[in-house]
Amino acid sequence: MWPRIFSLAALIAVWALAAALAQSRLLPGPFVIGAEILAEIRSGELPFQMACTLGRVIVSFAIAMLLGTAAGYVMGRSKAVDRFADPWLVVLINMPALVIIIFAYIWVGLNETAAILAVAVNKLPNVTAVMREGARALDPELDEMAEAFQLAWFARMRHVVMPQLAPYLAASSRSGLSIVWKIVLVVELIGRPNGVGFVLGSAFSLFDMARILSYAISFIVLMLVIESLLVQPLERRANRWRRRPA
Amino acid sequence: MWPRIFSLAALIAVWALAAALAQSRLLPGPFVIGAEILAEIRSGELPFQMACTLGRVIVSFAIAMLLGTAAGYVMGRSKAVDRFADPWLVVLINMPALVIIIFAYIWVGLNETAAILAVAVNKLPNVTAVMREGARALDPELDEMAEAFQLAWFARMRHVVMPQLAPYLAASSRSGLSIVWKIVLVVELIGRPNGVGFVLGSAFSLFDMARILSYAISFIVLMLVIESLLVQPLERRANRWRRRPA
Amino acid sequence: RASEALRIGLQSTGTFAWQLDVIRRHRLAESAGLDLKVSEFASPDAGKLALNSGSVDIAVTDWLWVARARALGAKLLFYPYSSAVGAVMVKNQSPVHGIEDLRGRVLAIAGGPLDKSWLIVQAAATRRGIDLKHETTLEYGAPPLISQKLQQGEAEASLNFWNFCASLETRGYRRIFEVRDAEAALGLSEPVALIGYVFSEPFASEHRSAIDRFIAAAQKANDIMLQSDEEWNALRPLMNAEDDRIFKAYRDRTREGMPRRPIAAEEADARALFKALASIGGAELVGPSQELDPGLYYRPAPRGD
Amino acid sequence: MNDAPIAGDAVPLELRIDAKSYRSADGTPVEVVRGLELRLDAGSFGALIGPSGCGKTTILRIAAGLDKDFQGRLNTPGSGRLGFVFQEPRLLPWRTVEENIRLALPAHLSGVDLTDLVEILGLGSHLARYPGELSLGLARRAAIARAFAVRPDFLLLDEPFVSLDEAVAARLRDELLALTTRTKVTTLFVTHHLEEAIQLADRLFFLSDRPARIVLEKTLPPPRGGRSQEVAASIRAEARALAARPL
Amino acid sequence: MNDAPIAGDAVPLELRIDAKSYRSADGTPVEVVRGLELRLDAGSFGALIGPSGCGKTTILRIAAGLDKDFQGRLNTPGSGRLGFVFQEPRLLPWRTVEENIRLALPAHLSGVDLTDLVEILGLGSHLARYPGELSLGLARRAAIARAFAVRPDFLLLDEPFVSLDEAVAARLRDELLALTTRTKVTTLFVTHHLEEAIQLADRLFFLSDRPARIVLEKTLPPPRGGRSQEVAASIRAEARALAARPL
Ligand SMILES: Nc1ncnc2c1ncn2[C@@H]1O[C@H](COP(=O)(O)OP(=O)(O)OP(=O)(O)O)[C@@H](O)[C@H]1O
Ligand SMILES: Nc1ncnc2c1ncn2[C@@H]1O[C@H](COP(=O)(O)OP(=O)(O)OP(=O)(O)O)[C@@H](O)[C@H]1O
Ligand SMILES: [Mg+2]
Ligand SMILES: [Mg+2]
Repeated sequence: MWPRIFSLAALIAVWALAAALAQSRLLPGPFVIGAEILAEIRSGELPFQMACTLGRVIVSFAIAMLLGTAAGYVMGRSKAVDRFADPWLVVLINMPALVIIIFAYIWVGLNETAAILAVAVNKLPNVTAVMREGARALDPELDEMAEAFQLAWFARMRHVVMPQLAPYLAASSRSGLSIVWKIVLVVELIGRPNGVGFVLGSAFSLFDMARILSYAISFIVLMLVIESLLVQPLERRANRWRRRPA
Repeated sequence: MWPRIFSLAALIAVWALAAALAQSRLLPGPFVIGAEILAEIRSGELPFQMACTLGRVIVSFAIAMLLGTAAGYVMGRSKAVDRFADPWLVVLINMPALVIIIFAYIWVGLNETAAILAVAVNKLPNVTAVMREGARALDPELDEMAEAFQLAWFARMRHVVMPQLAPYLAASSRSGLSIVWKIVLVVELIGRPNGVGFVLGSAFSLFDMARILSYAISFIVLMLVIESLLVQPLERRANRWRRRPA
Repeated sequence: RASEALRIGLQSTGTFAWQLDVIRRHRLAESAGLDLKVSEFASPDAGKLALNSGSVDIAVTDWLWVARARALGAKLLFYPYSSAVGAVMVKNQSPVHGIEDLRGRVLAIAGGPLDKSWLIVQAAATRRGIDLKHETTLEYGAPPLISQKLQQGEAEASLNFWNFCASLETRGYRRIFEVRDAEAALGLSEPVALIGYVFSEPFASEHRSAIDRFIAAAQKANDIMLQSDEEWNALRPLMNAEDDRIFKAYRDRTREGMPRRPIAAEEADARALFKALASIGGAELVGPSQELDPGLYYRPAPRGD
Repeated sequence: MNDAPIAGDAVPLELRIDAKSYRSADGTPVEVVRGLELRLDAGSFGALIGPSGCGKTTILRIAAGLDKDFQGRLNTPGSGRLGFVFQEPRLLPWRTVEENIRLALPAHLSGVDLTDLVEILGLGSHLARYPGELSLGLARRAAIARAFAVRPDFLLLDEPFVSLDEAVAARLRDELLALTTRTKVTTLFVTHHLEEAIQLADRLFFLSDRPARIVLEKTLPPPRGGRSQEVAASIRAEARALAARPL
Repeated sequence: MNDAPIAGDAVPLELRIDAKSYRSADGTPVEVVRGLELRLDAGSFGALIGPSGCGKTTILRIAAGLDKDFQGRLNTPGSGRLGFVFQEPRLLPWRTVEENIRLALPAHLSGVDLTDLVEILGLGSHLARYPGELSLGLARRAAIARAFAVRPDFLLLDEPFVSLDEAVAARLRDELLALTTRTKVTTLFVTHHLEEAIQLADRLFFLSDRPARIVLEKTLPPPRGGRSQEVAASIRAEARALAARPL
């Protein structure tokens, strides 16, 4: 815990120094931002917008991870499926976010469903690409073991497959959560009447850096808290079996 | 090769069908887009804009992969570095793309350096997050072997570490290339006088779906070609040693 | 005399591109001793970024943004470029005929809640006793998307930028309330130019003559565009007009938006507008100051070559 | 063939491999087994003995039904509950020894008491350890425990007792003898250790070098475990003669 | 101690482990070695014999300098070129057998001809194979080839000859004997196979159960390889007595 706090303090110090040197409206220091965040929290604005965004992030993240992992697993395991589905994956993964967002908003409507769908579809192929690599790297010897002892499908997934996919899952959900959040911002910016992205859009057109940064940083702080209190302890538990490097 | 072509044909058929059903300017069919692409190629516009974008994609992808892999490797190997650098990574990975882009453009200037920097900084933490997982999952037994036989640093990297990181590298470069390309679009949209993103931005304000799609699809076709002719044969070579599933 | 370089930021689909094209084709810059270096961008915000990072000398940008930035300490100057504004529009057969009828309907707003036209319409509606913010269902979105949503029937009325309005008009939509009328309702004698040429004070003080010459050249271009229909035929390829009616609408609205009055008169109206906006948008919109900064407008030196 | 039928009602193991080859990474086919026919009565214990790399593991994998890519026919004994001790331990590194054993148990055995088995194998103090924290010998014993714990009716063992000290190995051999006698499980066993095979098996199959086929099949007189010195000596002599003979 | 110095000028292996313990995943410390002192003259061949799981592999890893987390002192012989046959093959799965061997070679040997070595080990036809395509016995032989190929001046072998058939094992033992005699490499060898130890070693170290310490140290009369039946019998008797004695 201490190194984390120390490291964050260092980060803030660097920022404060940069702000002091720049002396510009365009790079507000940590104190300005801190005050702004407090004011926004007190007005209830920030919690409301954050909640809107967070809801979208969670739902679309869950959809993308579930479907993406399933698709990636199947593609990594079956050469036949992979050969057929791979071009679709390449198309989807390289489709610009803007195009997907526009299509979703046009064909589904300017509503929540379209927004969440657009984000999930944007993120899904990335999860698939990562999980496919994971599935390809699965150990055939453990598979044989599971088959010999006739492990049930569920037990096989849980005890044999998932632990092998764990680092890929960790990687794709960590970098994935951040991507989802970034796309949610764009989706909100283009067509939602609330959420952090909506605020950023307005703030951007006014060049209100203090507001932009205070919302961005609030989300980052949230992520830091989730990382420190939830993800990392879980990860440590999941990695207990690894031999510590000498 | 044949399944790929067949699968792509199916994709195009689905698209043509959807376009025929929709009968809308907002969902142009494959023939319209094909004609548009040809026209744009003949006018020299598409090759020029594509070249601009591709240049940015390649440079910032290279920077992000190199630095991100190095950082991820070090963080995955050394607990001490990880403890210190992890909060910075969380901050960077969750910083909205827009914020990074604005800062780069404001503090570096509205120029090529800023654009490439912004993209690289956006992508870098994702690579780091994935490669860190890879480095954490390295086999300590092979490390011991390398140490016992006193393999030189370079040989160790090349023959012991890299092959283990290969699936992570594949995952992060495949999903990474697509992310870089998407961010390049945004960067171009916001502040570059050329490139596909610039065209998309202009086309979006005119709601010129045919133009939007023809540029997006040209890039995707390029990616498909690179995948089929370069990446996948390379990958097959690198994975030759894997036991084929029975 | 050696020509002086002037770096200009331009949004590729904006009308500024048309003006610059006229300047180029009539060699107005060369004859004014200017060498224009134009950078084209796709985003309307690129101009702001470019000014802030010092990558261009002049960009066409929001009046309100400049006012706000000045209030926050940025030394920027503004010179009117266009007063063209949008309108609230509905389908021809719609039962909606005035803003009163908007109550309880879905109104889509291009831009966001801080869009200047939207604020002006809101202020005017409030004076008529209509609280649009609470009596209608609002949708915000990017301008092209909002235009599409009106056409798809998802929104019953929309407030959009003037160029989208011009093209909607030719597709069976009508105006029920012009932002121009709203400005009049707020007591302005004439619409204020809401976008203009923006440059920094230090640059202006060092290159005063270059700016003046540029403004003069732009004025000449405006004159040409006002008088000659031929000229517009030459501009047509740039305009992305699908048919003649849209083309004519674009042309007429552009002409209508060209500011012609002296800066002092402009500033007086601007002051009144700012007050009205400050009263409804608050500090969030206009920044810390409730009064328009008197130094905002750039005043060219009196002509006397 | 002069089979000595042992258990009555259950089906025997019948394995015929006409040909089995792998395709190696560079595309060349590697022929591993050719024309092998192996029959093992239900409840009896067979030992495969052959040179290193001849194809023993391949045969076991085929007998287990893990590798279906061969030409021939397989008929497995019993209801199909399989116990397999692989040549390497093959434990799940992220599960403790106890979890590794319990995971393999069929549903009706899931709550079973493992204490006895674990004590016999000397794993008592290691149940809560992860495989990475075991010595190789301990890991092997965990793998043996797993195969025994499922109460198989078809047991395959691929050199289970290497990497163990003589004392432990002897104890485990006795244990295997007792288990197979008690439960009448059909067992196929790979070893390089002739004494071990003579002690444990009802029937020995000597294999040729790759491609493997059976060069000598030998039924040992009962009782298992208590073979006389003469029997052992005669088999040893035969095996030596076999090794000396050019193939 | 009654050392019989063999080779002259080079330094002996001196290893003192006062204490070595692992911390297991649940945090409990596992003491593996305590108060062990091992000295091996330069050029001589020592064999470690002890029960499964007692700490032999741990001792080898410490002797190799791979595990520095122990209390004690280590003095390694020679210039430090190490050959290590791990208990598992530990080949790089993504490199062929030949690449695996060559990768371990020091720069000055990089172009060396491996044909002889590979022939002796019976790997000739497998050089271009990936480890996943080898049988375990073949993989072990590849690992042995790697350790021999580096021309070590300190050789550690952790049960190198298990999983091999008797014929190959005997050939490899002879080869190891010849190699160590020829190159006078200091060798530390782990085995469960007493006969093997008696054949090969100059000096036997019998270890206790965990935590390991030396319970009996025995110097064998030269020449290696040709020990008389009596010597072997007496050592066997001593070992049996040791196993029977309560610790
Ligand atoms: N990383 C570790 N964490 C905890 N305990 C360990 C670890 N590594 C080894 N041990 C324990 O230390 C003891 C000695 O292990 P070691 O591998 O040295 O035994 P060994 O004598 O080589 O046994 P074998 O003959 O089975 O190979 C074993 O009881 C083992 O469980
Ligand atoms: N996947 C594979 N691809 C190509 N060749 C293979 C493959 N698997 C095994 N082989 C080869 O088949 C032969 C038999 O292998 P197998 O593992 O059955 O031998 P084994 O009799 O068990 O040997 P050991 O006693 O060393 O364990 C070996 O020569 C091996 O190299
Ligand atoms: Mg085998
Ligand atoms: Mg060991």
